[in-house]
Amino acid sequence: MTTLQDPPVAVEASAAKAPRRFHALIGFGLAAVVLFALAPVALGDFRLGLLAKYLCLAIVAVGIGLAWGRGGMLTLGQGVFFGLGGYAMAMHLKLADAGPGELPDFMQLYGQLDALPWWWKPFANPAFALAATVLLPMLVAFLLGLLIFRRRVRGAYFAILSQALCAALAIFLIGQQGTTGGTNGLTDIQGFFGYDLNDPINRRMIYFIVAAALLAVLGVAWQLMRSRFGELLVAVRDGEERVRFLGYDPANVKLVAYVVAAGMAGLAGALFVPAVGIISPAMIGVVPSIEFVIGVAVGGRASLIGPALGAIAVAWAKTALSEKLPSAWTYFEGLLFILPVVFLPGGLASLAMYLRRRRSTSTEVTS
Amino acid sequence: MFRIRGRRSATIVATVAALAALTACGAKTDDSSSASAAGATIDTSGSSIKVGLLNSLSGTMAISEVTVRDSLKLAIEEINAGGGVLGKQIEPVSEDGASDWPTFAEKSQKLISQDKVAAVFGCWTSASRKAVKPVFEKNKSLLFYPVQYEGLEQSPYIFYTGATTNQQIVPGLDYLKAQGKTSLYLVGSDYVFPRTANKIIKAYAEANGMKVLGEDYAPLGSTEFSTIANKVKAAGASAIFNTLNGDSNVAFFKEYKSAGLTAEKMPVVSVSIAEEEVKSIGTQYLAGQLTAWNYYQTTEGAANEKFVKAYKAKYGADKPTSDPMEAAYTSVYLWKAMVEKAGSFDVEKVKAAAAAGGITYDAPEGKVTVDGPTQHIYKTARIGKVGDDGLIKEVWNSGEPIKPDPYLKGYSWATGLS
Amino acid sequence: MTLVLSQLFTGISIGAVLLLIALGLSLTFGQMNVINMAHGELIMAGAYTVYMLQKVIGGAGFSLLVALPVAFVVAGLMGVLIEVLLIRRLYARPLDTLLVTWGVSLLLQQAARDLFGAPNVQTRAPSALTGSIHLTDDLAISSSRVFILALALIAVAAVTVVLKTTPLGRRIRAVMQNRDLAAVSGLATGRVDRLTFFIGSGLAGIAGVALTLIGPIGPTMGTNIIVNAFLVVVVGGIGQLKGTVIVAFVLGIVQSMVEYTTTVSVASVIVFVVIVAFLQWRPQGLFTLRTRSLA
Amino acid sequence: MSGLVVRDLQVVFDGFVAVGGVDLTVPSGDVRFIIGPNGAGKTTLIDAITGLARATGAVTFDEHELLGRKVHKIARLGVGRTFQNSTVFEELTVLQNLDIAAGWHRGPLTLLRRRSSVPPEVQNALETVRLTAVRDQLAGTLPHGQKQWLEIGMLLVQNAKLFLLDEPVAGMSHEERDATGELLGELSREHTVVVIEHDMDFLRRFARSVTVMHAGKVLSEGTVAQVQADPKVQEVYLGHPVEA
Repeated sequence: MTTLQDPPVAVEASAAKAPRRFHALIGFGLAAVVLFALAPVALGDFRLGLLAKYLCLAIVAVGIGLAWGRGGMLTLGQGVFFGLGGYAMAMHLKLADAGPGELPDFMQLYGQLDALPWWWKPFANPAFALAATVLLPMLVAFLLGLLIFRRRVRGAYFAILSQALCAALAIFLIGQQGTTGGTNGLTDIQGFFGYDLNDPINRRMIYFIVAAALLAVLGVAWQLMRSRFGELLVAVRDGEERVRFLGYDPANVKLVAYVVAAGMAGLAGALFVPAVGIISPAMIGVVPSIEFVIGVAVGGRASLIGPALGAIAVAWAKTALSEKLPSAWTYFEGLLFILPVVFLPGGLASLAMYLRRRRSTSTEVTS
Repeated sequence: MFRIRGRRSATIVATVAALAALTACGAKTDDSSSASAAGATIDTSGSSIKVGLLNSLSGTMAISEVTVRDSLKLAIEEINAGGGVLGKQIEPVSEDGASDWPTFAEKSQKLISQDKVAAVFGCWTSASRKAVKPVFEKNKSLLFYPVQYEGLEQSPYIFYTGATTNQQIVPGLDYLKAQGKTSLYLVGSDYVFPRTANKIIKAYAEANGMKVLGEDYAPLGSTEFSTIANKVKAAGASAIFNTLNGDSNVAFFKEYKSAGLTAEKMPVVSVSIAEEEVKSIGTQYLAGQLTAWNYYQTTEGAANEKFVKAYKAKYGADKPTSDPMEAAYTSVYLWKAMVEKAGSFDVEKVKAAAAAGGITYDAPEGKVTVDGPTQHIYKTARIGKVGDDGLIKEVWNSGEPIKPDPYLKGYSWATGLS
Repeated sequence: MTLVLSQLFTGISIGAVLLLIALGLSLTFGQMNVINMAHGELIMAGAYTVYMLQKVIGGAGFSLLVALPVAFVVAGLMGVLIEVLLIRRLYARPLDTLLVTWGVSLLLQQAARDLFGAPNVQTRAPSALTGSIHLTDDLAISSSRVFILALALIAVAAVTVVLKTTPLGRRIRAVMQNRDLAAVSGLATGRVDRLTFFIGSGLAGIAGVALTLIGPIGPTMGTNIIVNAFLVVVVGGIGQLKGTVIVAFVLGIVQSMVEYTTTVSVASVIVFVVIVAFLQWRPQGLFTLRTRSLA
Repeated sequence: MSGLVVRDLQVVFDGFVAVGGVDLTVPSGDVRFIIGPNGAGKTTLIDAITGLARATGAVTFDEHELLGRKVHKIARLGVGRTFQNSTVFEELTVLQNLDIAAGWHRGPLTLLRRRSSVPPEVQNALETVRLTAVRDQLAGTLPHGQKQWLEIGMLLVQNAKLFLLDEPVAGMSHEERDATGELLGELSREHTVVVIEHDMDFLRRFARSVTVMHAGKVLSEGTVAQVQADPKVQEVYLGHPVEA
């Protein structure tokens, strides 16, 4: 273990490091206790359902933290991957609800189709649909990333392009009402792989699945951040050209982070469907995609747990504030974009780190 | 541990099995709120009864939905002043749907399970209604939906107090046909209502010897209409049927006028432009154009005079009243009538009272009657013309309230549409 | 043939609107590398200026003319305020500027809602700008679009003259090409930044005035158009006015042609694909300034 | 032949000829200094060799043609460079910087694991560039001289055979310069070193051969003494303290 020999000054270095194994284990244990024991006991069905939704957003945030905080790619297009994952899951659940050989309800209503469109058919297979929720977004991210990163489109260009992709996909989905449900999206989902979603106990089960997924995603992100790849990713963020002169192709490094983030967003979208019961183009467009980013900025873009906590906190604040003062929420949201980014670019996580550093220096002085 | 419905999937069971140990501590079967599966609990303990108002107070739909919320509040105040319902004052709980469909679902769940409301009034877009429909059905709770819509729906837990297609679109087409219009151009926003409406219009046109020369959809919020205006002009139809929504109408009518089209040469029948929208588009662009609704601020009758007067007194003399506002206002009174007939706030009893028939109300739009089987209401169709003063004057009406027919079963040309 | 011509003009006029919106961006984003997502709300401010002036002055035509300079100043000052309060702190972090100005755009939207009400407001257009001009019997072009095209071209000409011939323009270009060097050679880069931002934002105000002729005036009018405007600048190439001009018109024509033959929703996807394909060929946009910097 | 061979190299930016037909031969083991006034094309020459600037002509290193290859492919052939402004990864530690520089050939599995021990070549480099004591400090907190050494250390672990150093001692103290100069001498035993430098004193002490560039062309070439005696060089440097 190199950590034992670290001189005291190493505290400085923690900005670019993932939490140490010991801290991380405590953290994961704590999170597991909160998510699996405290929350289900303390919250009623309704609030627990809301929490499940927040946790889905947190999963997206972990991916954005990786791509943006560590990789410097401000992706304003995570809604696309969230949507792909969500639609893949919802398509399967709609088919399962309809029963073998039957068309989903909205197709009969609006599409006047006699047969299932060919691209719906594979989603009847549960294994295919489950795999697609994660792999489909990753594939799209891979192809797009290949085109974009290879040509060194980056920074603001990348952000704007990813935003334009959202707008285009949302408009396209809306236009295909007969086969995608249009603006309505896919709604009224009754069952989840045989479990009745109307049953509160099964809804609790969904919550536990989402919570477990969040922990798993955090685990993946932790391993990526502490690995050599994580260090390389930071290097690419801070000096893409310099990395090139070291013999790496930064496009590949970025591509991996981008694809992983897309997979996480896809997973989140897939879980969002049973947790909330709907997926619609409204979750894909420009506005929700940029809203995914606030939580990350507030929580601390480059930290492991910051984006997830930030996303949960912002989503909770949105629910709480918009219940009381709807128009105040928009002002508050505007300020959330402005104040942390301008005055606390490291987010809440950097505040925690600052406090820890102060404590550690003060103990040094006293001892 | 879990209640299984239908076949199971091996993969998920495996995943879940791993979680089962963890869930055991959380998912208590005697959890108090799990009783909701049996039906919504309504809190009738106090001296007041809660109802939910679910409208977008922020986001793109706020423009329209705030006016609906205002008229719902007006109706509640009036009822409370008159002694309430079954001796209880109505206590409205207002929630913001934020123009976001999942939020609508979330808030309706909150109104039902946290606030334990007796009924919820609201929603505007079809998308938001589709999003909340499973929530109300699952919890066996009531929603009153006050906006004209595309039909093809009949939820046992929704009362539809706006027009369905045969009370608005079909009369609009009848009017055009009677005026000797032989060809149509269809312009709409890209969402469920215009697409479904246009499908009905095309079927109608085919059966009635009218030609549909073109059909165009603009994304919601789109404000670039020069190409569509060009297409419309080139097609040379004798009328335009307009199902555009919100902002798009402003851009469309400006472009329409720029293209040199006029209400005399190629009139536009709009089904989503009410008094409030006329105000924001401007009579410069709209005067002389047609609308199809069931109510206008100018509709004659004592009930409407009272409604308009009360509304303007509460919210300002410059605030117009419109069809969805009137339907919302009416929906509260209809709910009151049903509850009083049932003698209970219990959802199933209220539904039974409505199903037994005979629930009527002298609404501002005229007498309306709840149709038990469909849970829609009988409404009089009215075609109006936009005047220079920004108000809409009725030029034709159906004479008597039309029986709601959400699936257009009574129209032979409509077979195969649903 | 008439159809193709009239569609071509439609494309040019869509391009003119895009150009007018993107022109301010090509200064603030193109020259200063600041992504101002609140640009759309500055356009909104310009449009509300027309609304307010019509309330005060009356007369549709006269108030529109007065609105042009007033909106330029109003939007310009708002832009300077944003620059001074926020953007100045973020020149080293362009991506953060994007998020912060998005926050500003939310604040401005809600402020507009609280000040003017959530519904759209109406303005009257002068009667000369509501009809169309007949070129032949069946080829007519709308007069408001001609007005916007003229306005856009005048604005481009004015910006070009300012950039190429005035001392201010030379300073702007100097700061853009090498901020550190310009600062070392005694240029007050802060003042140059503020002036550039004033002009860029002021152009948004002018675009807002023009938009009252063809679209709705409401709190959300800015958000709908801003994404495409940014694409125009990106594809046109940073720091190059001619790129913005050419791309705005080409995109307008492509959009109108595709939209005419297919649907709006297909057109938006096709335009996106075309742009990604284009960036494969020229990742830095149509025109680039070659510099020897590592970035 | 081994070493760096440049033939008729031309770089043109938007009509401006930055490098106009340069021929240059640096045999392996040489410590070659390239000098010249500002704008002579020195950095552009290195940019062209390393693939950053597009150029015509021919550049080979150890028989491999470099022109037309991508930057990272050229780096993999053993061509390493530093920049005028230090470009270490400031948010990473010294150790992490070196570890990354040592690792382009690592496979995905190694990359996705945590570094379990300090690789020997990194340990050696740490000692060579005298940074062992600050191994776990963030590179951004290092003083300027140490950053430059870190850059050189990164070239070492990168396994570069050709070192292209752009003003490595600018801003260094006297002691640091001396140490750097000695380091260059050590390096030349196994590497070919090309240094762009303005500091004449440093040049006189540590250069083995010198190329003088002016206006995109090679003006003179030879040992320090030969170049100093060249009248063309004196003309270009008129007013500059070449003789001092």
